[in-house]
Amino acid sequence: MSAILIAEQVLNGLQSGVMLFLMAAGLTLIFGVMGLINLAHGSLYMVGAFAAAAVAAATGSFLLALAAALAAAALAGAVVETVVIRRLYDKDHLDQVLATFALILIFSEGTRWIFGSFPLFLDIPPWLSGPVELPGGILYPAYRLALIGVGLAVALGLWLLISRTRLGVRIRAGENDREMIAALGVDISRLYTVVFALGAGLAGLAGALVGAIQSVQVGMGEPVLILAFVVIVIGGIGSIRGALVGALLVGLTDTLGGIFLPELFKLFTDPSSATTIGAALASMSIYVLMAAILVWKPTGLYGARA
Amino acid sequence: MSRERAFNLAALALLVAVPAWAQLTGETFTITLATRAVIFALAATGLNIALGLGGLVSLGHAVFFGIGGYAMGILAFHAQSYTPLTDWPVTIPGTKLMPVIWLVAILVSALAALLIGLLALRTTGVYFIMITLAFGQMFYYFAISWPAYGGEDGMAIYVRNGFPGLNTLIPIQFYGLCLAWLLVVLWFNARLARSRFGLALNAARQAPQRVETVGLDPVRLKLVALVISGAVTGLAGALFADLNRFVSPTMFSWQLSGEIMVFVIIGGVGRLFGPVAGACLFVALEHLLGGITAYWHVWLGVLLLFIVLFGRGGLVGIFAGRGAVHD
Amino acid sequence: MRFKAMALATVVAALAAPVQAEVKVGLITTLSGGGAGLGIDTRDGFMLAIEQAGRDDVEVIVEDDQQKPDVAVQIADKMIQSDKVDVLTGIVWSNLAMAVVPSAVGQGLFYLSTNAAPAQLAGPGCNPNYFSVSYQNDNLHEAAGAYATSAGYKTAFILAPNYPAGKDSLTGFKRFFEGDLAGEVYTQLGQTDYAAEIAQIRASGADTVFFFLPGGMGISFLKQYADSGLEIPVVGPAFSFDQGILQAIGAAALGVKNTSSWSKDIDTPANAAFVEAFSARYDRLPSIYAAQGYDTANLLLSAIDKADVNDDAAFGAALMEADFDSVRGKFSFAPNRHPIQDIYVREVVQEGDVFTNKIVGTAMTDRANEYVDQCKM
Amino acid sequence: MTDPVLSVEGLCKSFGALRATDGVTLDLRPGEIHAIIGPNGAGKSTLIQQICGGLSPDAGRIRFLGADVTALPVRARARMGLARTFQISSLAMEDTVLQNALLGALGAAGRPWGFLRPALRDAGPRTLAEQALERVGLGDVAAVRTAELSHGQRRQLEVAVALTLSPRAFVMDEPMAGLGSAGSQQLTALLAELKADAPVLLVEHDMDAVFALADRISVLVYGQVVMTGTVEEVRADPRVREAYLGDAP
Repeated sequence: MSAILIAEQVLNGLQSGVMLFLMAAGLTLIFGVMGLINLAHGSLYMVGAFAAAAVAAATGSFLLALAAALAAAALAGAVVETVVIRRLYDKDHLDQVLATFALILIFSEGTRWIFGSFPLFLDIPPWLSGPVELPGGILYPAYRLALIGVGLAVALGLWLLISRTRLGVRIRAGENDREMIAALGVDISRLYTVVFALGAGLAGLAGALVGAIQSVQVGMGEPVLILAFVVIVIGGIGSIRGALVGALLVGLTDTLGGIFLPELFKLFTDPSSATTIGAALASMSIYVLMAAILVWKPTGLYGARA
Repeated sequence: MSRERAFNLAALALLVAVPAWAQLTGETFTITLATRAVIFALAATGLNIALGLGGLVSLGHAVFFGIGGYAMGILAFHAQSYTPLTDWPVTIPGTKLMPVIWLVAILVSALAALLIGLLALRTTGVYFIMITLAFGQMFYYFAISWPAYGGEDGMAIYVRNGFPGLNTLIPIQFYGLCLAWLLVVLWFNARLARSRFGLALNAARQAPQRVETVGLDPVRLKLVALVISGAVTGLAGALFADLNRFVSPTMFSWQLSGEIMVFVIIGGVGRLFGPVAGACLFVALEHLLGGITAYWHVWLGVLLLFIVLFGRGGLVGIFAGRGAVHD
Repeated sequence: MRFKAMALATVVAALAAPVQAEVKVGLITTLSGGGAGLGIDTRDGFMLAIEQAGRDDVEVIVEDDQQKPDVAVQIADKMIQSDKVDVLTGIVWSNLAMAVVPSAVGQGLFYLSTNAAPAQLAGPGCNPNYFSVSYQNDNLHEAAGAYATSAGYKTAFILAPNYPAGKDSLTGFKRFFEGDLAGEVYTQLGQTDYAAEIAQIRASGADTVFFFLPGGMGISFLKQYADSGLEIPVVGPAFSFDQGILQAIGAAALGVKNTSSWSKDIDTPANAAFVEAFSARYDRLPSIYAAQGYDTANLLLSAIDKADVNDDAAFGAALMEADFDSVRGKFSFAPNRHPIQDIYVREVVQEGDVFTNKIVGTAMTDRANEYVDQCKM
Repeated sequence: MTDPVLSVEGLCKSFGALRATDGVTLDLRPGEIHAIIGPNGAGKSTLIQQICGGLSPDAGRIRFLGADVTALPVRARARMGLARTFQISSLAMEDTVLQNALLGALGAAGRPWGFLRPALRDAGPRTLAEQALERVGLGDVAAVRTAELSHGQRRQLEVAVALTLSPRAFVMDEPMAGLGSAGSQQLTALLAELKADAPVLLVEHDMDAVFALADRISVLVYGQVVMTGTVEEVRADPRVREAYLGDAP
């Protein structure tokens, strides 16, 4: 196995990691500030992808499509927060799980009702299509490089937002002490709506960005949602830094496990069963990673509280 | 609480009367539906032990359901193909006998619950929810990609397994078996809730600190609850596989975990007959709404939202009022 | 949901059918969830044929299996026990078929497959009451292997999801591919990102790439493959180039070769009439699932005209005659009740705004299947 | 002098830069009520947590009944007879008063692993629970749901649960908190009787109660014990007046 191939696979792991981060950041933020577990986060990812596909089909502009994805998901998030989610803050996790599970049902079948059962078309823009040559002779798709860039930029932006802005101060206050921010005279319910919409917007953006190289279809959000859960469990719930580290760990494990485990088994057995066994174990590798980290640190890498 | 008792008796009467009526009028399919409802009720009753008594929000109970299903599938597969499970160190043949299958399903799912519990119970709250969900996915992907027992395709068992003295192929007789199991487990559950263990577990859910300061280990209590809970749900999985004469990895899917939880919540958490009411309502809705619109999940979602937001206590709560869970 | 073929019973039908028992057909297919597009096409193709026949002695009951095996089993139970259907049909997915078919034919019903045709049901598990009107699952993959050989490719990189149908597909390809393998990879079922596999393909030095990734997986793979800058030609079975999903792949699929037992440009009057009628009735182009549904309904109607559905032997024999005008042109049954037919090579082209397929050759002629000898009826 | 039941030597615990417990040494002797007082933030709760096993100290040792229990978990110390009551009532609110008391009795008996026999039919633990309830004056409300009890009654129930453990020492975290004057007088009387059962380590804000009950008092300020002495000594000590009563001239 050549060094170029390994380098390329590391880039792939990085790329899938930063996209996972966009999902996980919203989830972990919403949990950190409002104490809410949101299963419907994957639905917002789907909303973003569908909005992007619809706008791209109508206007032909990828940037407009991204903006639409962000806006539609954030709007959907704000509406859902106002109508349903805010009634759940006082309830226990069980009710939150059930209500957001109900939201998945409504979002999924509702989307199918509106857009039909066939996957939609969403393509990468011409100015980002095709591969570019990196130092060392690696040919790598420009769009995936752009995804890595966008993901890291969002991570940086989130860090700045939380550490440098007034909204960030309120978010941090909300994570630490809810009564305190009420005492500071912050309109809590508005803060919550804003945070939820922010998380939703990030999910929608991820949906649109990833949708351009994948299939835009109903149910696309749930597999990502579960991966994002694994990410924030690994990183520590409520920690943005944990989400970033966890996302990169999961992205790299998933990608590299799928490549190297079959190769590893080829040392012991014939190629055909090696690929089968390797692939079977690779599909479980991130869960094994999660279990291992939890044995070591039950509240995740950067988690402060359960 | 007499109103809850009246509700329970009414539910019991329906569980007996509806299939009896269906048998008399030749509506065989209604019996099949009722069997499905009873099996789901059994699975949800299992979850209710962990959830209602122990406060363990497990979003991975399909693991046990699936393990129970595969216990049946694997044993029956070896029996119908006349191949042993293993030749070493001793030859273990497959079987088509329900009592043996049940025992294996119960033991294996209990063991899985023990292992999952040892890891997952290191955490609490929202971590626990997500970890159980992730374990579910792990089993799901394993079942799909492990080639020995059908992978994604699952396994068809051509003839339903047997029970001495009964013809399980006749729907009403199989229904009787499932109902008997449900009643046994409900009885056990009722006793459990009042037993020393039930008392301690209940306290461990409400005030874990307190349990510890009287010298008990809340984690160990919850672990035992999870094992019992997993065993019951595993038994339900074996029955479900026999109902369909088929097992597949969808029995491990996280949507199924969600649905099992939905049964408990629609019916009423911690209520003895909550899971029964919830499972029956779900199966009825699936049958009736599914016949009207292909988008019935939307309406199921809306109903679920209403119950969570406005109807604390589920169906049992609506009919019987709030009131003490234990009396 | 119930459709009753309305229109008048035609004089021809009345004359041709001495025994006029009403036939009840249960159509179980996927109408909700991610795979709904395939089931909807199956249903629409099937119902189009029933409507065109315009007979009132056939009642079709349609139910949604949600792509869940246990739901499919439950619906089958209902149709058998409660609706008392004579014939079942419509299942798209092999795993659902394996859950329903053995038990249904075991109870004496007829099952006509509009799509799924797993090896188990073609070999030792074959049954006189089970007919596959579509193909045997291996066929299109075998054709891809045969095509790759005839096109002169020496080394192939092959990939499929890690589940039984995926393994069957690679086995089918290898059965007719005479070159060497540059790589063989099983991906995760439902995988959406193929960057890692594409990197392996790039490093493998293969002449051609064969892939079997149905549904959304194929869309993702093709889009990412096109963007990777790789120029190695790709071939696959028709499932990833179906009318329903080609629009979602877009230009990324242009020029890709795929193997299919049907194409909308098969030049027969029956096919032209079908494509026109389907487009007019549903306002979209038919897919292979629609074509197979349509053929299945016509086969069923032809047999109803000849024999009583309650007489298993006679009805089975009537089906075996395959006395209907297939949209695929030549069509007959092998002894194990799977089709003997030509498998075509198609290329993805653009016609105006619409992406579709054009036949560019025939990969296999009069292909039956590998399991005929294993079937002992 | 007899050996102390419970002793703490050089206990330290820091949270980041904050030294919540800074070299605390004190002991609890048979038959006494030893009160710990100190201003808010003096580290009383942190100290109690370490004594009972909820927090592990950075340095120092805790001995109970002659054994080093520093590394033992909460439940092991509880089984040895270290009975704790909480500042904020920690009871199973949905359960009845009797069930709560019974929980303590089950814990004391060691084995909660009965799955079929109703817990209320276990004569031994039940008698123990009922006696404890009688003793704190809750015999009449045994069948009432705990959530329906008054604040003062919940305090009494906390004590009853502690009693079922056949304690060798009580550790009480502000039992008077939130009680009216009638309530505190009643509880004060109860605590005065308790020291006949086992010595009491009492953290309390209510000075009337402390001065009425305590045999010795330790004053905790900024994680350190400023002084330990009798009620009179503490009342008279200027350092205490300065540190604790603050504004005194």
